[in-house]
Amino acid sequence: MSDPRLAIIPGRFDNVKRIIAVSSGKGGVGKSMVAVALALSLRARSNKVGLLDLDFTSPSTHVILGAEGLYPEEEKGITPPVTQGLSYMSIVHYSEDEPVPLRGLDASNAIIELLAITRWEELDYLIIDMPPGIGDATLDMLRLIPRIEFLVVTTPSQLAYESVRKLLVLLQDQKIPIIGVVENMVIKQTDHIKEEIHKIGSRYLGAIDHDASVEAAIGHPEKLEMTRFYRQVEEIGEGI
Amino acid sequence: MSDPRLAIIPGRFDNVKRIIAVSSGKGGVGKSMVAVALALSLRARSNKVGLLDLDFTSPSTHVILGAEGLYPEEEKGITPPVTQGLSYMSIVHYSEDEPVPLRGLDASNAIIELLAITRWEELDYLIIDMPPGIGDATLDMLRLIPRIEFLVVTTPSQLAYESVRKLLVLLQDQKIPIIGVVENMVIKQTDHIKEEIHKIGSRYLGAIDHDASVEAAIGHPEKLEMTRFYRQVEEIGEGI
Amino acid sequence: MHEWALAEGIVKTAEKFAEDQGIDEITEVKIMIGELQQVEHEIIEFALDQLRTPRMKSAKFAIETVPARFKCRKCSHEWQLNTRNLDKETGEAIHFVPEMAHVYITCPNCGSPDFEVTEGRGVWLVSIKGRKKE
Amino acid sequence: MHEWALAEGIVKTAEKFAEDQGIDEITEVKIMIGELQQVEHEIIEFALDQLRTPRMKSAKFAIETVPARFKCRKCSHEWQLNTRNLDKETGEAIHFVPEMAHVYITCPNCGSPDFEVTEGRGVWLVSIKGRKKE
Ligand SMILES: Nc1ncnc2c1ncn2[C@@H]1O[C@H](COP(=O)(O)OP(=O)(O)O)[C@@H](O)[C@H]1O
Ligand SMILES: Nc1ncnc2c1ncn2[C@@H]1O[C@H](COP(=O)(O)OP(=O)(O)O)[C@@H](O)[C@H]1O
Ligand SMILES: [Mg+2]
Ligand SMILES: [Mg+2]
Ligand SMILES: [Mg+2]
Ligand SMILES: [Mg+2]
Ligand code: NI
Ligand code: NI
Ligand SMILES: [Zn+2]
Ligand SMILES: [Zn+2]
Repeated sequence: MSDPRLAIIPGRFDNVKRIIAVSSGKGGVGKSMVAVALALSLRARSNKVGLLDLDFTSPSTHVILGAEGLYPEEEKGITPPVTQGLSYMSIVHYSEDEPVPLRGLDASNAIIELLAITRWEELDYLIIDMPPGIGDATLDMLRLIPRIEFLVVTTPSQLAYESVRKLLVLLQDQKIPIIGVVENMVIKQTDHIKEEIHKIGSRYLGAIDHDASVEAAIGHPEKLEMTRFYRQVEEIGEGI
Repeated sequence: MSDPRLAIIPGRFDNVKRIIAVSSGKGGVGKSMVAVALALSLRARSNKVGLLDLDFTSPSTHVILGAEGLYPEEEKGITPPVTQGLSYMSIVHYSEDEPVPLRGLDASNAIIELLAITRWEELDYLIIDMPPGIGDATLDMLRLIPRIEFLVVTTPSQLAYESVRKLLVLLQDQKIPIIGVVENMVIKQTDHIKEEIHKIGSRYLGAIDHDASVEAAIGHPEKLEMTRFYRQVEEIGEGI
Repeated sequence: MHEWALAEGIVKTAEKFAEDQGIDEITEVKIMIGELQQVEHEIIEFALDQLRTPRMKSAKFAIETVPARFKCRKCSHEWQLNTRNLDKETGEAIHFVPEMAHVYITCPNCGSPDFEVTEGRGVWLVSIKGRKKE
Repeated sequence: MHEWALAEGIVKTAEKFAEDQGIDEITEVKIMIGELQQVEHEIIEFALDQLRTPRMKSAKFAIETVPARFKCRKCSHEWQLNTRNLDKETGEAIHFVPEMAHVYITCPNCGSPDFEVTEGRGVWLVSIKGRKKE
């Protein structure tokens, strides 16, 4: 018996120029916020952008985008609905606001299903919002998406960086392209994380300040675009 | 074929009075910090306390405790090493500081193995630091540990609460005891989260302020015990 | 009709297998459809027919539907599900992503969402038959 | 000797099975030990012997070691591992928690840590034989 989905997944990205996983060993560092702001800001500069939320047991991007009631169209596969100019895929299209208790085995199967049936239109960027840790979603990206690149998010905290370091080591060992590391929620600028990143031979993409105005912008992309947070992500986006 | 480990797991907790999973739908809300401070403060009031880190792909408690080079003893199973007066089990005893790329299936298997072979001494409390989301570790606790209780951590952010709400709904549906919800990293006190928690019929255990002094205390439990954060966790611990 | 996408997977996998094995003409492709996903025979058959490669121009597609069976990881209860009884929205979600079963279905014995789909999930290529030209 | 803990699981599971099936005397307990975990026959046998319940006082413990086999999820390469070649620390970690293999071992073909242990993991109760008193 052979799983016929695996054969078609690589071809599903033939129209996509760059595939960027926004990832971190750690939860709560701002992956989802960065992924959404990055997708919106790339879109604002006339790129065609897709956004794929792979954090199945704790999806966030629909909340940040204020996107509700979206449903993919069915046509030789499924076509992601468009919101804020982004081709947008998330498990919440199907789970609505119910809890999604999935073991990794099932999450992996669901990821494979979504990757196999989703037909992305021509895209300059597909931004993938990843779950934290080094589990099924990360390992599936490494084995299934040949051209994947990682944009890694940390905070200044030692606790975050310790998990991020492990992710970076794994990606380096596996020879996966790492665009670089973003330091998010910086309150007092220091060079500590930058130096650590350079020490292990990775690229430091820049710092994003802790921005208290971000919370009120959740669910309101037009407000998000007015924040310092957004402008800083935009700037980082220009350098990738 | 039958997995002989499952038969012995319940008995491994015969000596443990209360088993408390510190959990959240969301990452980065302070589960690990709360779990460690809770364990230390219960210990300080003459309780016998164990701490079990089940966040295998992103373990943090050993960093917070500054615990290095611990190794369990082998004696009709394994005996957790003691640090800071806590009986302490973590996968880092075996993985050291290497990345731990585990699919859920393997993480679950490793959890079952650890639960089956670990002999906890007599304990008043076993505090379990959980990974984020609703995946293998959470589902394994629900099926394997009959007396488990959940202490759920959120932040004031809408993004955190949305994931926490889903976890609470799941636990309520499954009739699992929920001690209550802690609101961590509060910068400006409001009643918003408290009201949401009450609305779904759960208990609000209290707010913990955002405390900038916490970062410098990571790795130094004696410093952690001097922080406001610790005192606030201690107070919450008195009410559980 | 997202069945088209799944059919593409089958045709591509069968084609690759035939190529690797040096099979010049595929005579039969055996396919298993899990009932959980509620994929119709006719729809998948239509898609397969449209997607035939030259190598499989006279191949028979033998499609078998396998009932959906579940086993609870918590209480070990086993059960079967008549997917016709699902409400429309739930059925649709599971049609696209079978794992959504864990969102909408619980063990009828203990109420747990922690069950295994032991049979009847997804679309699988079971086997292919063919001949080599001499 | 953490093997004791695993032996407890075997004895408890066998005992429960016998009780459920109304078996009064267990004559044989068949056990499979995965080589990955490097559990010694003698040690587990000693523990089992110490832990015998009255019902299994004359039971034979038939222990079979199964070689550790792996299959890479990335490149599909399959291989076998001689656990004797692991360094001491790595061997110890895997002895206690076999999944630590993913920390220390990678696919010899493509270097991925994303592999399945297809055989030879853990300790399993394969079957028991026994008699009922009339
Ligand atoms: N630069 C920032 N300033 C202030 N708050 C932030 C910033 N980045 C993220 N946040 C907040 O931090 C929390 C975690 O962000 P999120 O994107 O959900 O992280 P992750 O996806 O890594 O779990 C959210 O409440 C979010 O609003
Ligand atoms: N009350 C608090 N005040 C300030 N920082 C905190 C507080 N609680 C947690 N943190 C910090 O927030 C980050 C996430 O905490 P952590 O315990 O690792 O969360 P989780 O275990 O939920 O992922 C860490 O950098 C930690 O130091
Ligand atoms: Mg996120
Ligand atoms: Mg943690
Ligand atoms: Mg509904
Ligand atoms: Mg070592
Ligand atoms: Ni369809
Ligand atoms: Ni041992
Ligand atoms: Zn059940
Ligand atoms: Zn390989």
